[in-house]
Amino acid sequence: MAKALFQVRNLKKYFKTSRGVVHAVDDISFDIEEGKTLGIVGESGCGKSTTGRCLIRLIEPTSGQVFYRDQDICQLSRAEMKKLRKEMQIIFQDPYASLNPRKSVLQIIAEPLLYNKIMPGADKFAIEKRVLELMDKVGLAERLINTYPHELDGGRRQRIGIARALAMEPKFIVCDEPVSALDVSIQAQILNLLKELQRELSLTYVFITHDLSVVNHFSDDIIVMYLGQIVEKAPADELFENPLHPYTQALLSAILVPAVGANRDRIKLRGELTSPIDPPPVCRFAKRCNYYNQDCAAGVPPLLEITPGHFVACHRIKPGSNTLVEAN
Amino acid sequence: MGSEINDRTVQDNKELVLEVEDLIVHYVLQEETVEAVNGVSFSLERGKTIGLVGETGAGKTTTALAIMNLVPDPPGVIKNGTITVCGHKMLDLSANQLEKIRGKDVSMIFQDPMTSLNPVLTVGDQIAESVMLHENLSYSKAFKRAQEMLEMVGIPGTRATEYPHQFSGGMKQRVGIAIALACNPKLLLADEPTTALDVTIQAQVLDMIDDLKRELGTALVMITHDLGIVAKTCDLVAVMYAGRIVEYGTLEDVFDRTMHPYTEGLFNSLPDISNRKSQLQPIPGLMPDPTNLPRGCAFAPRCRYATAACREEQPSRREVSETHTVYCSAYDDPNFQIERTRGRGGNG
Amino acid sequence: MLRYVIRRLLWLIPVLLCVSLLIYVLMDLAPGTVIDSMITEQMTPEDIEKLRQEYDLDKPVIYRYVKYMWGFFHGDLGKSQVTGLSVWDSFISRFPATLKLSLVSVVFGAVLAIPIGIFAAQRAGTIWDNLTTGFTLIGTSMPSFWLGLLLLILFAYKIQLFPAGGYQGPSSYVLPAITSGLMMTAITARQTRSSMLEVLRADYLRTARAKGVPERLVIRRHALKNAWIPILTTIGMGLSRFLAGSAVIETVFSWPGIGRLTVEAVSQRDVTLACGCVIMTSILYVIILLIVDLLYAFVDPRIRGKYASGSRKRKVTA
Amino acid sequence: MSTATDMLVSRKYAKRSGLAEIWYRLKTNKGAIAGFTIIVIILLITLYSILFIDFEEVTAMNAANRLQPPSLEHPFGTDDMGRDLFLRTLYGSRYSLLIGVGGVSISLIIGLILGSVAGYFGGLVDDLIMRFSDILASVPVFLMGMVIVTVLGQSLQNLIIAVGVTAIPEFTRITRSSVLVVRNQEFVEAANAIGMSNLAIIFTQVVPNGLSPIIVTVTSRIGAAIIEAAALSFLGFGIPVPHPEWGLLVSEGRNYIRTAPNLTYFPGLFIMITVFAFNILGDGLRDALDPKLKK
Repeated sequence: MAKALFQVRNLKKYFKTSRGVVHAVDDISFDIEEGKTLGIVGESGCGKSTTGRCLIRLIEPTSGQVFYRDQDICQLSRAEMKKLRKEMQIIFQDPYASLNPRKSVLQIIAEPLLYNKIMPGADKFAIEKRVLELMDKVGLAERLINTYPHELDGGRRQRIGIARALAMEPKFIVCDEPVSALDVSIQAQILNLLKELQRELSLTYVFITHDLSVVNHFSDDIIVMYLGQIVEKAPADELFENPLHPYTQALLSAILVPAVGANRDRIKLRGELTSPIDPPPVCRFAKRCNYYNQDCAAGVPPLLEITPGHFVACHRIKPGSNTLVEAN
Repeated sequence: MGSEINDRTVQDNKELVLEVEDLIVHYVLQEETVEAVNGVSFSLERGKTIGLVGETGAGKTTTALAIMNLVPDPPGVIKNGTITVCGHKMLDLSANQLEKIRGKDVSMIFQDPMTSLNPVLTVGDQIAESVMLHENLSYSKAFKRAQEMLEMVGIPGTRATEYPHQFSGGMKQRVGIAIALACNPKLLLADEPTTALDVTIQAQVLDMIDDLKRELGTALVMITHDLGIVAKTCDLVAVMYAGRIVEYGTLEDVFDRTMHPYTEGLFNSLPDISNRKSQLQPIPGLMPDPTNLPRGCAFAPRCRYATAACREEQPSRREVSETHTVYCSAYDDPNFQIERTRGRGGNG
Repeated sequence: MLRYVIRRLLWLIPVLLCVSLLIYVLMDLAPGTVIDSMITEQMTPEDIEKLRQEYDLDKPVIYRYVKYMWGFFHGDLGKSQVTGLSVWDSFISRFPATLKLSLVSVVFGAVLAIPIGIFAAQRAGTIWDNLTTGFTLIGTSMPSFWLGLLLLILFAYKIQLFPAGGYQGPSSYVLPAITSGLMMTAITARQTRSSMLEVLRADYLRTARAKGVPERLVIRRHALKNAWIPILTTIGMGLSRFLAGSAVIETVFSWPGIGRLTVEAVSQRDVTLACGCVIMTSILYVIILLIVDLLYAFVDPRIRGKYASGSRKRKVTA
Repeated sequence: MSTATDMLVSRKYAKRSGLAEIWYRLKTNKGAIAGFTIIVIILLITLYSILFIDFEEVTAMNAANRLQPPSLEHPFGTDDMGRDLFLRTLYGSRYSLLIGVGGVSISLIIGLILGSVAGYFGGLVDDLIMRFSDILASVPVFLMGMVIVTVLGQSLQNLIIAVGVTAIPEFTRITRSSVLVVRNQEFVEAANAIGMSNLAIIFTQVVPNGLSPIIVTVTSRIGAAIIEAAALSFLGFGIPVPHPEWGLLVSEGRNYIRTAPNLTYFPGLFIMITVFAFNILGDGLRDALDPKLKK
C-alpha cells in the first residue's frame, strides 16, 4: 500500500468556554490515502468540521500531530505553512457566507493567484486568462466574470468557491458539506463536477457531510464520528454492508430511501446528542445506545480493528467477531 | 387549469378537508413581480397526507401560507383562486373569522424551530395560548392541556415553564408540533419540518408526526424537497416546479410510474444508496427566474425531451389514470416514454 | 443572577477610581489654580508660598488625588473653594430638582413614545409612518436649549401661561418637563419604531398568527415583549443623559439642579466642587446603566439564563 | 476562450458594483435625497461665506444699528451691537460643519483602529481596549466635553477635540461588533486558507464588509456632534466671542429674548436644519446599506 498522504495522530481540539471545556475533537487518529476520498460523517456538533479545519491548520489543534507527506504541519512556521497552503484547500458549506460579497467573481478567483504569487510576473491579462480557464473548468460562463456573489444562485456560488480553491493548484481539498445548502438537481451537478476534477487533477479529498447517501456515493473510506470521537472507520462498501457500531447502524437505518415501501424498519434511538462539554470518560454513545450494559462504563472504548480495514470503538464488539457480542 | 381533480374526489363522497383551486400568488416588488404560485389545484381527504415536493422557489411555502391566508401583504398578492378548508372559504373571510379558524381547523409547523418560537414566552404559555383562544378554557386548564401536549410529543410536562432557548433543536420542533396540534386541527401544514434537524432526530420527529396524525385523524400537507420523506410519509404526491404542479398522483403513481421529465430528473439526481458506483444524472441548467418565467413550459429549457412547441405553449394536461395526472406536452405523441434509468419500487 | 449583580457592583470600583483619576488630573491640569483668586496685591511671595503649601500645590498631583480620594471614601468631598460650603451638601441639596425633572421627562417620553413608535412601525411606509418619522427626526435634530427658549418665548412671554423659570410650584415644571420630555419622546419613539420593525419580521410572529392569535395580541404579547430591550436601553440612556447633561435645560429655565451646579463650578475653576459633581454624576450614570442591564434580564429570559450560569455562550465550531 | 490580449475580457461585460447598487437605492430614498440636498446647500452657503464675507464685516460694531427687527436690508435683524445677524449666521456655518466633520473624524479614526484591533485579535487586547472604552464612556459625554474644553482652553480646535474624544467609545464599540460579525464569516476563513496575512485580511475582507453600520453612525453622529458643540458654546464652553458660532449666537440672543426673539429663532433654526439633514441622510443610508432589505 502506498504511503498515506496525511497521517493524523491523536488529534485533539478543545475550546475553552466559560461553561467548561468543549471537547470538539477528542483524540482521533486516521490516514488519508493519496488520490482517494475520505468521507467523514456525523451529526451536528460531532467535530467533523473542526477536524477538517485542523487538517489544513485553519484552526490550531490543541495537541496531536498532522503529518502531511511525513512533515508535521503543526510544527511549521507561518512562512513554511504559507508555502504548503497552496497544496491544501477548502470548500465551504455555505456558498453565501464563504464569498466576500463586495468582490466580483474575477476578484474572488484572482485573489489566491495574487496573494501567493502563483504566477510570478504575470500581468492582468495573464491573470484574467487564468481566471477564465478556471471558470471554464468549473462550468461558469465567461459573461459572469464581473458579477457579484449576491447576483448568483447557490450552485454558481459554490462553483466560484471551487474555482477559488483550484486556483492554488492544490493536491488536497477539504470539502466541508459542499452540497448540503443546494437543491437536489444542483447538488448532483456539483458532486459530478467534484468527481471529474478529482479524476482530472488527481486530487485527494476529505468529504465532510451529514448526508449518508451522499457520502456513500462519493467516498472510498468513511469515518463515522460521534461527539468528537471516531466510532467506526471502514471502506465505504464494507461500512454500508456491514455496519458494526450501534450508532452507525442507527444512522444508516435512519436514511430515508426515495422508494415506495422502503422505509419501514428503523432502529430507534433515544434522546439527542449530549453536550461535548467536559464529557465523562466513558463511551460517549452509551446514554443513547440500545445495547447499553454495565461493560460500557469501563472507560472510553478504543478504536480496534475488528476485521481487516474495519475499525470500531465499542466495548461490546471484539476483534474477529462480526457482530455485537450477545446483542440483546 | 382544471379543477377536475376535485370533482372526481367529490364524487367519491369522501370528506374533503382541503380544496385548493387555481391558486395564483405573486409578490409585487418595486421593480419586478415574483410569480411564486401560478395556478395550483389539489385537494385532500380527511386523514390523508399529500406531499408537495419541489426545489427552492417552486412555490411550496407560498402555497401553504395561502392556505392559512397568511401570505405577507405587501408584497404578496393572491391574484386568483379559491381555498376551502373544512368548508370555509379562506380567502373570503374577515380577519376576525380567520383568527377563529387558524390554529383550530388548520395549523402549521414551520421549517426553522430556532426562530419560529417566541423567545420570551415559556413553551407552556405558547401552547396554552391557542387552547385558551379556541376552546375558552381558563389559563390553568389550558396550561394543563399544554403539559399534556408536551408529554404527547415526548417532553416531560414539567418543562412547560421553560423558555425555548433551554431546549435543543429537535425538542423545539416537538414544541412547534405541540403548538400546531394543541386544538386538534383537521388539517396540518408541515413546512419542511425536519430540514433543520439531524438525521436521527429527523427520524424521531417524522415518526411522531405520523403517529399523531393517525391517532387524531388529521390530514397533512407535507412540504419537502426530500423524496425520502415523501416515500415515508405521503399517500399522494404533487411535484411542483416554478409555481405549478407538474405531476400529481398517488405515491405509487409518482414514484413507480413516473411520467414527468422533471420528476425523472429529481430521481436521477439522487445518489443511489444501494449502488454507490451509479452515476448521478443531474438536471442541466438552473431554475428559471421567477420574475421572468418563460412563455411555454417552465421546465422546457432544462428538459432533454423538449420540443419547439414546449417552449411556446403551456404544457397540456393529461390524466394517465384515475389518480395520476401529468402536465407535459411530450405525451401528445402516443409513443413517448421517459427513460428513467434508476431503479423503481422497493429495491432500495 | 445575584452573582452577576455583585460582579457588576465590584466592577464599579475600578471604573470609579479611573474616572475620578481622569477627572481630577484633567481639572488639575487646567490653566490657573484654586488660589489664583485668593492672591491679592498685598501678599508677599512667602504668603503665596504658604497658601500653595496649604493647598498642597507644592506636591505632585498624585498626592492631591490620593488625599482627595481618601476623603471621598470617608464621605468627605471637601469644601467648595469658592463658597466654602461642603461639596457633598451642595450636591445633595441640588439633586432632587434634577431627579424630579428627569423622572417627569422619562415618564412623559415613555408614555407617549412607545405607542407612537408602535403606531409608526405597524404602518411602515404609509403616510402616517412618514409623518411620525418626520416629527421624531425633527425632535432629535433640535438642540434642547433652542426648543426651551422657543417654549419660553411662546408660553412665558407671548401668552404668559407659565413662569419663565425658577423652581416653585407645579407650573414651573411644565416648560422644562415639556422640553426634556419632547426630546425623550422623539428619541424613544424612533428607537421603538426601528426595534418593532425588526421584530415584526420575525418568524415567531407568523407562528402566533398561524395559531389564530388576534392581531392586537400579536403586537402586544408577542412583538412588544421582544422589542423591549432596545427601547429600555434608549429610556435608560435618556434618563442618564438628563441626569448628567441637564445643564443645558437647567440653565435655560434657571432650574437649581446638579447640572447647573456643575457648569458653575467648572466655569469658576472650583476644582473640588467640579470634581465632586462630575464624579458623583458619573456614579449615578454608571448605576443607571447597571439597572438597565438588570432590567434586560427581567425582560429577556435568554439573558437571565446567561446570568444564571454566570457566563456568556461562545460560538463553538462543529 | 479568448486569446486576443489587446482587450481584457472583463471589459466586455457590464459591471454593476456594490457601490452602484447602494447609490441606486439611496437615489430612490426620498429622505436621503432631501438630506443630501440640504447638506449641499449648506456647503454652498459655507463656500459663499468663505469667499465673500469678511470676519471684520461680521464682528464690526455699529451702535446706531442695534437690535433692528428683520427687514429687507437685514433679513434676520441685527444684534445688540448692530451686527447683521444674517451675515453672522451664514458665516457661522463653517464652525458647525468643521466641528461636526472634524470631531467625528477624530473619534472615527481612533475608534476604527481600537475597535478593529479589539475585534480581530480578541483576547487580552480586546479586554484592555474595551475596559478603557467602558471607563471613558462612564463619564457622561457632556461633562467630559466641558472638562476637556476647560483644560485645553476655549478655541475651535479644542471644541473639536472635546466633541471628538467623547464619541470614541461609541465608535470603538460599533467597529468592534461589526468586525466580530464579519470575522466569523466563512469568507474570512477562506482568505486565511489562501494564505492572506492578518493585515491583508483586516483591510481587504473585514473592514469593507463591516463598514455599513460605521458609515451610518458617522452620518448621524455628525449631527449629534453639532448639537453637542452648540450646547457647549451656549453654556460658554465653546469658541470665544466674537466668532459667530451658532450656539453662541443663540446664547447671545437669549439676553434679548423678550424684545428681539428673532435673535434666537434664526441661528437655532440653522442648527436644526443642518442636524436634520445629517440625521435624515443617516436614515437613508441605513436603509440603503441594510442587507435585510435586499431582495
